[in-house]
Amino acid sequence: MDFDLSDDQRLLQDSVTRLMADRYTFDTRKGFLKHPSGWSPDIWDRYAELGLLGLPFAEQHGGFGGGPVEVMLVMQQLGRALALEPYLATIVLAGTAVRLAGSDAQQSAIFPKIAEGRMKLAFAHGERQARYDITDVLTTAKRNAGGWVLDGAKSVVLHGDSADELVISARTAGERDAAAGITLFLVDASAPGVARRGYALRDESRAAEVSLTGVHVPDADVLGEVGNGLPIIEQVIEAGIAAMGAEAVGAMEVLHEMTLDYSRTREQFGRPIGQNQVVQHRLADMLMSLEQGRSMTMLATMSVTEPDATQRARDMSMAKVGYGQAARFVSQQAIQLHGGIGMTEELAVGHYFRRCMVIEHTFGDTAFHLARLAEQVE
Amino acid sequence: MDFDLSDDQRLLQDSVTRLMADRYTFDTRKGFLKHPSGWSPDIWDRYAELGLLGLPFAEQHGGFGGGPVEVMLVMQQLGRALALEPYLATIVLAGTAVRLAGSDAQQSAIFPKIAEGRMKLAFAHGERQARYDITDVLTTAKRNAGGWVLDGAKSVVLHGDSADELVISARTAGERDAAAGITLFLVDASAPGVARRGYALRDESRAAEVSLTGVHVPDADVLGEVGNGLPIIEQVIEAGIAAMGAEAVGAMEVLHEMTLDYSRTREQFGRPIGQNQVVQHRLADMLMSLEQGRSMTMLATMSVTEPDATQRARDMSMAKVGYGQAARFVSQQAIQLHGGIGMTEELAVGHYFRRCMVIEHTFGDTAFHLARLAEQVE
Amino acid sequence: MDLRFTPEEIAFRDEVRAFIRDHLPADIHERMRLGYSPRKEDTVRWQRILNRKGWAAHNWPKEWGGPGWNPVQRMIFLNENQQAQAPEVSSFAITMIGPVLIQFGTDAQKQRFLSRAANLDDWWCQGFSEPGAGSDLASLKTSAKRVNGHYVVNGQKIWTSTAHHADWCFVLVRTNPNAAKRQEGISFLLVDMKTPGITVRPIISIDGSHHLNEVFFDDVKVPVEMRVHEENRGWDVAKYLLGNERTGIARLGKSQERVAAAKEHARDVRFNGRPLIDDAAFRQRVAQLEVDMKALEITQYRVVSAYAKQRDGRPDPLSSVLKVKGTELLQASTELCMDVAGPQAMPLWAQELAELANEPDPEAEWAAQSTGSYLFLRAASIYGGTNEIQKNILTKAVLRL
Amino acid sequence: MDLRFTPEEIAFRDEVRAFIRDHLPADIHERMRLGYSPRKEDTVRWQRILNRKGWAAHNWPKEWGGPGWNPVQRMIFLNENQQAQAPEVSSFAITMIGPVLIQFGTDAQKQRFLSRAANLDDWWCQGFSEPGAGSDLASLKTSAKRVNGHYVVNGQKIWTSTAHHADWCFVLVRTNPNAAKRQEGISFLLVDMKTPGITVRPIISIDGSHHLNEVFFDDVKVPVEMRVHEENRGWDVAKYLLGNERTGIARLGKSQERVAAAKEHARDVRFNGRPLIDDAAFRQRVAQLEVDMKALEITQYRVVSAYAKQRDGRPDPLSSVLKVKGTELLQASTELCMDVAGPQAMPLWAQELAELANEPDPEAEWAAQSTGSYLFLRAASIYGGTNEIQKNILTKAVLRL
Repeated sequence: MDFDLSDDQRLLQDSVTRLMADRYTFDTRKGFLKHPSGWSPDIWDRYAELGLLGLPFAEQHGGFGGGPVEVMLVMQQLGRALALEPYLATIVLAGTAVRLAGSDAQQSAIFPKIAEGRMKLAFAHGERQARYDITDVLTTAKRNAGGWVLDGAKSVVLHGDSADELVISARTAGERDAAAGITLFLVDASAPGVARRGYALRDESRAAEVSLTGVHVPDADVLGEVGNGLPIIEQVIEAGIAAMGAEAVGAMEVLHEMTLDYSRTREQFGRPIGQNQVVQHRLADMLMSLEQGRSMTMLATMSVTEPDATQRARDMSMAKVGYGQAARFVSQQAIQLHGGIGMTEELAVGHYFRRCMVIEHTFGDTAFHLARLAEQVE
Repeated sequence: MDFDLSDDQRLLQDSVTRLMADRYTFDTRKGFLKHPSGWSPDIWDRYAELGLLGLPFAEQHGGFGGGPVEVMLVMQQLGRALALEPYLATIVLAGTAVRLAGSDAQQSAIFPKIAEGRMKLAFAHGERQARYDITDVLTTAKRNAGGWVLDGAKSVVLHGDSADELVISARTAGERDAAAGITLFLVDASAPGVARRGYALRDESRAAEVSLTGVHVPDADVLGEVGNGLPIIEQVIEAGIAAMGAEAVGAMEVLHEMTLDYSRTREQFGRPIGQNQVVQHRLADMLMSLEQGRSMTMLATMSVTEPDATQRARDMSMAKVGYGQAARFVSQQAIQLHGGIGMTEELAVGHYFRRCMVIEHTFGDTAFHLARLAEQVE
Repeated sequence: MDLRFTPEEIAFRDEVRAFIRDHLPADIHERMRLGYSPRKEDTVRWQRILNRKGWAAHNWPKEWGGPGWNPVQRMIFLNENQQAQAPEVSSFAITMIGPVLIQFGTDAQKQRFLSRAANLDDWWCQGFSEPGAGSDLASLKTSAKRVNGHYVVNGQKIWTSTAHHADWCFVLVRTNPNAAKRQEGISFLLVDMKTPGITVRPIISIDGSHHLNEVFFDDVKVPVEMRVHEENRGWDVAKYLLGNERTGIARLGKSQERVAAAKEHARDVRFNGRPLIDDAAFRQRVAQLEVDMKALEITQYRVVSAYAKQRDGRPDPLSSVLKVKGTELLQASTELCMDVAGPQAMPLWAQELAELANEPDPEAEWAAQSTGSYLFLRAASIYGGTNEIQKNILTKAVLRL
Repeated sequence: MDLRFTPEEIAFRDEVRAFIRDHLPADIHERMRLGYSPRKEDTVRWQRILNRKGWAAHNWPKEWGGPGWNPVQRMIFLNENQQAQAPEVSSFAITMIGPVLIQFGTDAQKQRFLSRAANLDDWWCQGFSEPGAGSDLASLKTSAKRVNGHYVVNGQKIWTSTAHHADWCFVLVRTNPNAAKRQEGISFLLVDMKTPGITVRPIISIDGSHHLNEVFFDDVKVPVEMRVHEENRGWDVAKYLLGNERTGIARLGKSQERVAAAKEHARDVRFNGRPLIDDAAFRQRVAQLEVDMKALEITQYRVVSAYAKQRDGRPDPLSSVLKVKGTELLQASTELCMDVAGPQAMPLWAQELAELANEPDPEAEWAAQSTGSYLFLRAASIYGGTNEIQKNILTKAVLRL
């Protein structure tokens, strides 16, 4: 049991913190939103310079061999800044898929480009009818000469619009909901038959609907074992749950700080609203939720490398429920205590609120994960 | 839609209120507890004088033809006084069974005695293994010459120890949990083979374990139709749910009043604790719960006479959940705001707390009724 | 005492239900069904249909064009209208300025404004809150100096809902900055929004919608005849307006509509390989909401009937219970809809759809709008006196602490 | 950073677990398993077994007979002891007076009391609260006048847990009624409960148990050597005692034990014709509790490790989080047990059983005791500073409002 950061980790934390403090104020962020991509390519280059884009990848592939804790430290700072860049999509999600399932050739081909900021990926697994069911894959991959032909549609693909390559799950065998028969493919986003419809989510981050019509994928671009993609998909989602937890903690920290500051400065009935005991205790409740959520994010972070898949899934569900409920409470109370002004686009609080909301509804919401845990009660 | 009381109803309310105010303080109640029966035969006579003991029975049987609203008004005042007498057991529960299932001969034989305070009944249906499942009846009634022989055991029979006659449910046919095959019997509490073990519940009201060993019951004492007792049992329990709701409302009123008074008088840090906004809002929350619980008790009261059994069951479950949650919150917060002193036997608050607790765990707790409602969601 | 509707009340409810079913324009109903908040023209069209029937001014006396309903009938009407997914009548016109003019207005004001308000020939908005005066309304600073026949108004209002649609605005202004009590220097004015010197600046809400505005007054001339009630007695008017029968504040019908919609859509979405509607936890969550809505429904009728009896005009403090519990349910039920829609609720679809050249996608629109109403109604526990303020009111008025 | 136990920590946990399993007397374990709170003799017997092993004084330094554990080890020990359904060591002796004497006591006091406290040769109780001084402890009135070699103590203490068992009591008294600040006139005394003038009056709790007492002091003579720390500096001692590593306050192991017991018994009781354990809502409720317990477990280790680092002795304000969340879970988990037992939890069985000449009935005892601990632990959010006070502490110490 050890909660200390190594010197390298503290160094990493400081450099990211400094970058975001210098370059990622809420106002500069408004500028980034105006960029056609909906985020800042310039900042993306800064990430590359700091080595953030190669963080979790092996050194022989141009990475830095960082682990879940390093990713947590970065995501927490990105969460504090409401960063818009496709870090989760490229580095954490698709990156994990390639790292765990990719051949040495594939990793050598992809990771250096990512690390240098020259390539972005997206993880195209979820489908509209599936909601949170990860085995509900209707997209099909049919064998043909020297490869596969993909047909189907993927929904709410995070940063799918700016990805150069897509990690796509498709059925090479089995019925809907079958655990076996799902295969992962690496597909060039500009390949014939790939159509993308990009849009903003409620938190202004980008996503896309991806439709696949007779998309030909050569065998060389199969990612991992044919028909055995599910374990990889699960670990990708688990890495995402851990990383989003850190992002949520960063967001909750800022929500709590902003609300605390506001309660000191906003005056009603001749005194700061923070003089009201009810406001004070609400802020104390928010703090307690934040700390409980932080603990659960640590649990998820530590479990990313847990070898026992059942234990890992259980920890992840616990964490998602725990930090999800915390983020919902903290963000809702932040708006309540801000009053009318908290309901406006102008203020940052509503934007953090919506980031927490999107995180809770990504990769299984509270009800979904609580049900998974309830099934296992014995 | 009409929330007014008739003049007769207001008269009834006033007379009960006066009786309890004059004769049923928390201190006199301590005296009643010392009586071997655990309640006051003297007060029981007062109830008789006021006509409370014949309230819901037909006039030709010595009753006053009162309805659910009249019973609600009485139970609410008994709840305010934490009355210990077997009113619920005799008048509401067993009384309803006899009223709905009893032959004219049976009603003429029983109700006048009850109305005059010369007879007490108890409703012996629940069994230990059944928990809240009302069709889980293992007690058997086997046919024999001119009657039936009962064997089995009944658990937590409210005021079973002081009852003269027991209304007992037993299986004349069918397997455990079968809806059909349950029959009600009127059994003399002192009949051979009937053994009772009386004790106090956590709220100091009385109950008994009743064991039946070869108890002979003549055909004349069968209550209602052989094998078709369940609909009666359901209505008895529904009458109980409505009546206990009124009792809970009375208890919540007093809990809220006591806590409000205490918050005005108890000083800490140089001022009454009621000056703390957190205490004020807690008391406001208690008030809101009380009012919502009151509304749900009205729903139950009105539904007692609802002809549609499905609708009735649904309303009763809604009411039990609604006033049960309200009573739990109000009573828990009453203790919390009283602090240490609220945890002592000396203060009334802890006694009201435990009455609310026992009510919630009688005839199906919140989880039981919420599950019934959840099944019907469509 | 009887909780059941009387045969007359049932007949009334059925009449209302049938009228709405038969007369609500299909296109409006479809938009509402998908969860969009009504556009100005939707509200106007529907309210005029109701007004032709004599129902628009539901809480006005007959002599001024109201239907002369009792409070229970009004309650039934409002619930039916909400549950039928029809636009709600303009509260500014019907429950705010109408009763105010009937109570305090001059004959000229009544003649000029009432029937036009009932028919939404004039769209009204409310100029009360200011940047420094939210919960603490009496600290408002917008000034009105009397210059011969006019008041010259200067200052700023905020959270002015639909000001960008409005023809008229009723405004609280400070006419006597030196009054002993802050409440005593305030007057109540009717301001033509076309008057020179008025600037309306939009405020975009976190759901991306434009409902709210800032309104700036720069030497705006308001004729003295446009003052309601005596000078410096505007606080009485404001108190009457805010307290004036708060039948509607629980907006229970809206919560009921949201829960019904959630259940309907829960049949079509999946949860662990089955329809969500079959999930035990979802059913429990719905059952709990239905219990809470039932309790509020009865409490609401209790408050309304009590109000019908005590005619001293003062609002029942229990109406604070309606506000708190009602908004808790509004927020819980819209949250439920968003959770049902799940990942599909996260895209800014509704807006995107317009841009993207795709065939209409009602399910996606509903999912997106479920988040829209969830976000927009986070304000429900803030506007009209935050729920914290409501508990302060209960503390003073009922607990007397 | 690593949340997993190190191999050493795992080995330690296993050692503790094995020792408790092998040495906890069966009769004590059986009573605890049925939910009874330990009798004095149970606690004494078990603590002496632990003391022979050198574990009783778990948070004392080696030189005074402690095991010299680090905070994480202490945490592990306390959790294992609670989860094993063993009596907890006497907090008065081990976590209160022991550390106080080690920090502030004279050599004579250390020599005389420490080893006897570790072995419970002396049973200690705490004389802090007074009728007028609960949350507001500094307003205490019990006076101690110095008369040559003695203090003469007069006044009343309340909520004195186990005073009726106690050999000694540590008492806060007012030695200077004229001090500028109320906190500055208080001293900390060790009082022999056999001293003439002490009257102990039982307080029966709502679970029917006798844990608490009122203690009256009538001209009680206490030798000056029995004062700890300087005269009028007793508040420092009290603050140290109350703040002193609050590792245990969450009592998480107890909540974990309750939830495990609830699940075990839920297999044997029915719900709609099936075992309760199969009911989806029950499973959800348990799952939610397990999530909350996991979060608290990690937060607890974070606080404990932080405490292990910062050696300024001041308690981490986050320990207020442990108190609030820990007691919420204690109350939720005991409530769960009572709800599982259902109707069988309502009789006052345990007491009745003694009277009734029946064969023992363990299930009935468990059911009755589930209510006993539910009732008794309603006090968990009250004692040691109410949860409201904890939030005031967070407001001042962390939020700085």
